[in-house]
Amino acid sequence: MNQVEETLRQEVAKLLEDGTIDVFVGHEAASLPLRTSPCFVRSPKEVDRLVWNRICTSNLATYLPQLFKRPVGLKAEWTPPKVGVVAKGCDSRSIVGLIKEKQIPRDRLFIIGVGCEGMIDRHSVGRALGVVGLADAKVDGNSVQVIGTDGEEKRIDIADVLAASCRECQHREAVLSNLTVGEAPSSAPEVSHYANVGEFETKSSQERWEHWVGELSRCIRCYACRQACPNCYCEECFAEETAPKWLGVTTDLSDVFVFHLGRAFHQAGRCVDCGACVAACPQGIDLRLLNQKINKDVEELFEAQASLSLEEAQALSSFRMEDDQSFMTEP
Amino acid sequence: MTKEINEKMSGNGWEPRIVAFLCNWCSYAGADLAGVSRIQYPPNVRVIRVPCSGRINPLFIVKALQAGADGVLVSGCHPGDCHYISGNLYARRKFALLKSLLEYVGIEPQRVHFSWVSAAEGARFAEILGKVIDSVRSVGPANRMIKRFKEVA
Amino acid sequence: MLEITLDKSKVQEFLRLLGQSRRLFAPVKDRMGTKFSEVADPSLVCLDGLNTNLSPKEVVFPQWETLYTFKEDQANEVKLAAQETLLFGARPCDARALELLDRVFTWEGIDDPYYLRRREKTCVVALACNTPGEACFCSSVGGSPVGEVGADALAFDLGEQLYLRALTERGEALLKEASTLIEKATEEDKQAVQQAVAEAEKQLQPIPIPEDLAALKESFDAEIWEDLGQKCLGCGTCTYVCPTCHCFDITDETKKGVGRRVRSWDSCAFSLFTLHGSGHNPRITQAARYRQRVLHKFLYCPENFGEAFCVGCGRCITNCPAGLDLRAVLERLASLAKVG
Amino acid sequence: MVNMDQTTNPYMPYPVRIDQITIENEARDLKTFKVTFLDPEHEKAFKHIPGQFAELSMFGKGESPIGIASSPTEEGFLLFTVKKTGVVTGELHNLTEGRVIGVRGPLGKSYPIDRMKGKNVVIVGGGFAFTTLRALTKYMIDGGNRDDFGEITVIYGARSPGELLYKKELKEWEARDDLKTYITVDKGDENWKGREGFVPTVLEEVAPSSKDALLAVCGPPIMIKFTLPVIKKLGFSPSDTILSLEMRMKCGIGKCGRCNIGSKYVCKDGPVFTLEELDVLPNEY
Repeated sequence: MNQVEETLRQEVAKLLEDGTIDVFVGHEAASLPLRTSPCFVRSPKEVDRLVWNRICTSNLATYLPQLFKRPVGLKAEWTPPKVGVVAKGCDSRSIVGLIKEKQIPRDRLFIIGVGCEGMIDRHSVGRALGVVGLADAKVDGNSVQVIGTDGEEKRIDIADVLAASCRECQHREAVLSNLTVGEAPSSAPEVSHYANVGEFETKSSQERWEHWVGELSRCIRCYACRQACPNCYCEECFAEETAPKWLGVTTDLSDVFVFHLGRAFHQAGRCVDCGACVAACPQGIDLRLLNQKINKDVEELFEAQASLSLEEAQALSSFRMEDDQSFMTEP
Repeated sequence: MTKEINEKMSGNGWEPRIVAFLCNWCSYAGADLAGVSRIQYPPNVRVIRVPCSGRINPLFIVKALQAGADGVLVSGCHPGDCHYISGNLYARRKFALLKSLLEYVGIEPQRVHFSWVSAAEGARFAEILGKVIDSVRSVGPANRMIKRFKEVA
Repeated sequence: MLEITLDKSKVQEFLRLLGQSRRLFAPVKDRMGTKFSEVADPSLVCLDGLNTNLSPKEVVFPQWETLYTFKEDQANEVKLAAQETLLFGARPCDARALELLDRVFTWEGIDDPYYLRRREKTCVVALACNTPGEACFCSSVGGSPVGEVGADALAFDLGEQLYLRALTERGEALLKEASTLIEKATEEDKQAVQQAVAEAEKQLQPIPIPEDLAALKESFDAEIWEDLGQKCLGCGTCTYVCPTCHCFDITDETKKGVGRRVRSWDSCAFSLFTLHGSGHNPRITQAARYRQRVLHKFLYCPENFGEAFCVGCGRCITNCPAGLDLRAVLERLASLAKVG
Repeated sequence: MVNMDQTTNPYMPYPVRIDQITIENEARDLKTFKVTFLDPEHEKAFKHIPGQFAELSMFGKGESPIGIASSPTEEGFLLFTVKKTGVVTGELHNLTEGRVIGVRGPLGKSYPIDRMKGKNVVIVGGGFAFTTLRALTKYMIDGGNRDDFGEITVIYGARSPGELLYKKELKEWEARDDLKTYITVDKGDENWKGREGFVPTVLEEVAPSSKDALLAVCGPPIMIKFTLPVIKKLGFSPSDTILSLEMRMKCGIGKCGRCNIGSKYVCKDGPVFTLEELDVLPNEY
């Protein structure tokens, strides 16, 4: 057990014991190698379920709004619970966004910030090592050791299998927390921001279209990207609305485009590039290339990044008189 | 339908179809003024009146393209003139991002246009519309993202 | 029935030959491992992946299809024809899943013409598994890595060659079509297969399955569902990658008075799946929806069809974005049953 | 290829023409559609029994499962009473007489008519859930059928006089002496001279005997909740208490997996269930 994990468990046990929180949302080991699962701890006795490692990929903010919803059909008086959560930089930004959008109450939330050096993308591990199925995997220090279902053992540097979002992450510490655990992370690497978007923008219109045709024809409309996203908390998504009906329930390319354009655009000025949608996609679609385009534009045009503080309004909830309008058509 | 598409594809007799979302207070009145003033503007446009450019859900534009519009024009009040004070300024941010995003996924930028037209600017409306139509014409009939029913003759 | 061998170097030729008069679906390489695809070029076929990331159910039950078209008030039936199809290299779990789907789409004498038109024209050549995948548990749910159910022929990878055994008339006819490429299996081949069977079956560790339906019924109000429901994200991944999940939606699409009625996959995990027009929703919590998926497979289907609708392919496990593991759920349910 | 034959394709609707539209209530969100088949062959093929439903089809909008309100004894047409709730029913409400829609059915299980024969029958309905109960009542009193059944008691209530369905018909029923009809409203208005009170209360007052009797009840969930204890008190056994359920449906033929309650599918095992059958199903409806 690492130091952070140990401290985290102790702190959570304390918080549950003294009644500061009723439930703690963290990560626990999952049955498959290189996987974790969200974990809801309600008693100090259960804190040993909590883990902290390089595969705590889920953005736990996604799980928070449901905890503050009044149980359906409950007649009795109900007080929302006091909820603790462990937050990487990205989780914390999503939490900030949810607080600003009034989906979760700040005063009933206890955030334990943990510095993050980046999470492993399990698909990258398989791909990099050419392993079809993982029988076992172990993370030690800066490398991952895996055993394939064929019994072969291989090792790779974590740096080579980090999730794409993590490679470019500039906010490795929680931007909002009640407590931080562990040491401050090493400073963010000097990487060119939005390199993927910049490169993609240089392609011709035809090439870009063809790329998205290829990418989006993989989509099976399972909505894993949406469900894993902390920003997608709508009771009824535009994709499923029937009046008006925005798009058909098919994998006809046109419908898939409308869905993904709509989904990405609803994240405009709100996306924190946590990578949850990419990690969730069972078809390995590079949705980040879409999301990051908007993030790049938001940063360049409006000098804004989503959810860095509780005070600043999100980019599309604000404006400046002198905002760029060079894109507009003049006679 | 197929015939129509074929005609469009071959470019013979093809005329761009433009959907224009115009705000009630300025641009719609501007378009109206153009008509009343007998300023000639091309008949390729289907106007949808909306209360404010801020009302325009980006999905309207995406949906118009899916439904087969060759081009889309969105027009509202000039900055500072919004009937609802700042609807157009919020809208401007949305449109800046949407235009860029559509271009990014391979929708020709010549198809999607935003403009400011006041109630007094009938001539400006006609000019902008002419420009939009020229721009759409330059890239030909829309082909990408249109929903087609193959099995429906 | 016919037993033959096919030299591995001739597999491409074999598939090219058979593919001349039919659509060929086979696994090809994909960024997520392998996937079933309609293959024009047999050199792309990849038989050494384990389970494909998505199941081959879409060959007979596509993600969406047009039921019929209409013009204003007039419906026009679409021609229900389907091409001869060869599904090659489906693992025994997936082949068995087709047999389960057959039961739904012919249930109580009501035939689903859209499903059956494809199913009846689909010849399934299954490929037995030598090694199990990371989440495989077919042998615990009544299947086998070398199972024959649902397949017209079963292939074994013997290293240098494929051994193929016809299981149905259709399978036999198919193999005979390639008579110039195949050889009659020798006693040695058959022994090698027997050894492979023994090896394969040995490798899978059995997991506890809740088979006592009465006890499973009792689990309806158990706490386990709350626990699982809070983790479940409510996406449709597990249902869409599942080879036996078959729930669908019917929606209309229209443009200027013409349109089509479409059926498309749907998922019991979606919150709107059971929402009534009145606003009432019988499965309002994710816990209830997660329970529906598990109990539908392991309680309701056994009651209705005599068998659980799970073939142990493990796709819902490897693909779950929340890391939920059906095997662990089954284990908990089985232990609940014991305690209860 | 134009082939509207439902016998080979259970997803194909029969075309029917709307011949008459009756607005049933003041809020105008309840309308009864009288439809006739365009093709007499279809009419022959469509053999329904009270309690069954059909999928009404609005091309371009979708389908909606609606109970059949007419009795098979009423030949030449079908009746559907539809509340305007969603996209399909909303569009249906916009239609005028003469328009063609689709009907797919009959679907589901009916009321147990055979079991009811020779017995007393109690009908308890509330609000606009009275539709298939109308079909049942009509069936029992029509033509030569009346003698097949014992005493028939109909208790029907709605929120207000304006919300009562089939007002004209109810008057006729009240006038008959081979039918005990009790109409009630939660709250009357200045013109209302009838009974006031909730359905369960009226049922308790009327207190029909449960001896040799079956009872069919349909209504909003809240009414069912308060009526079931009364039914029990009157001595109706769960196997003699019959309910009709509502559930979101799509295919209507037990394929699409949407309407199950436990292992039962409301579309094909229901919508009519006995209380005994429901008691063993999970409480998920």
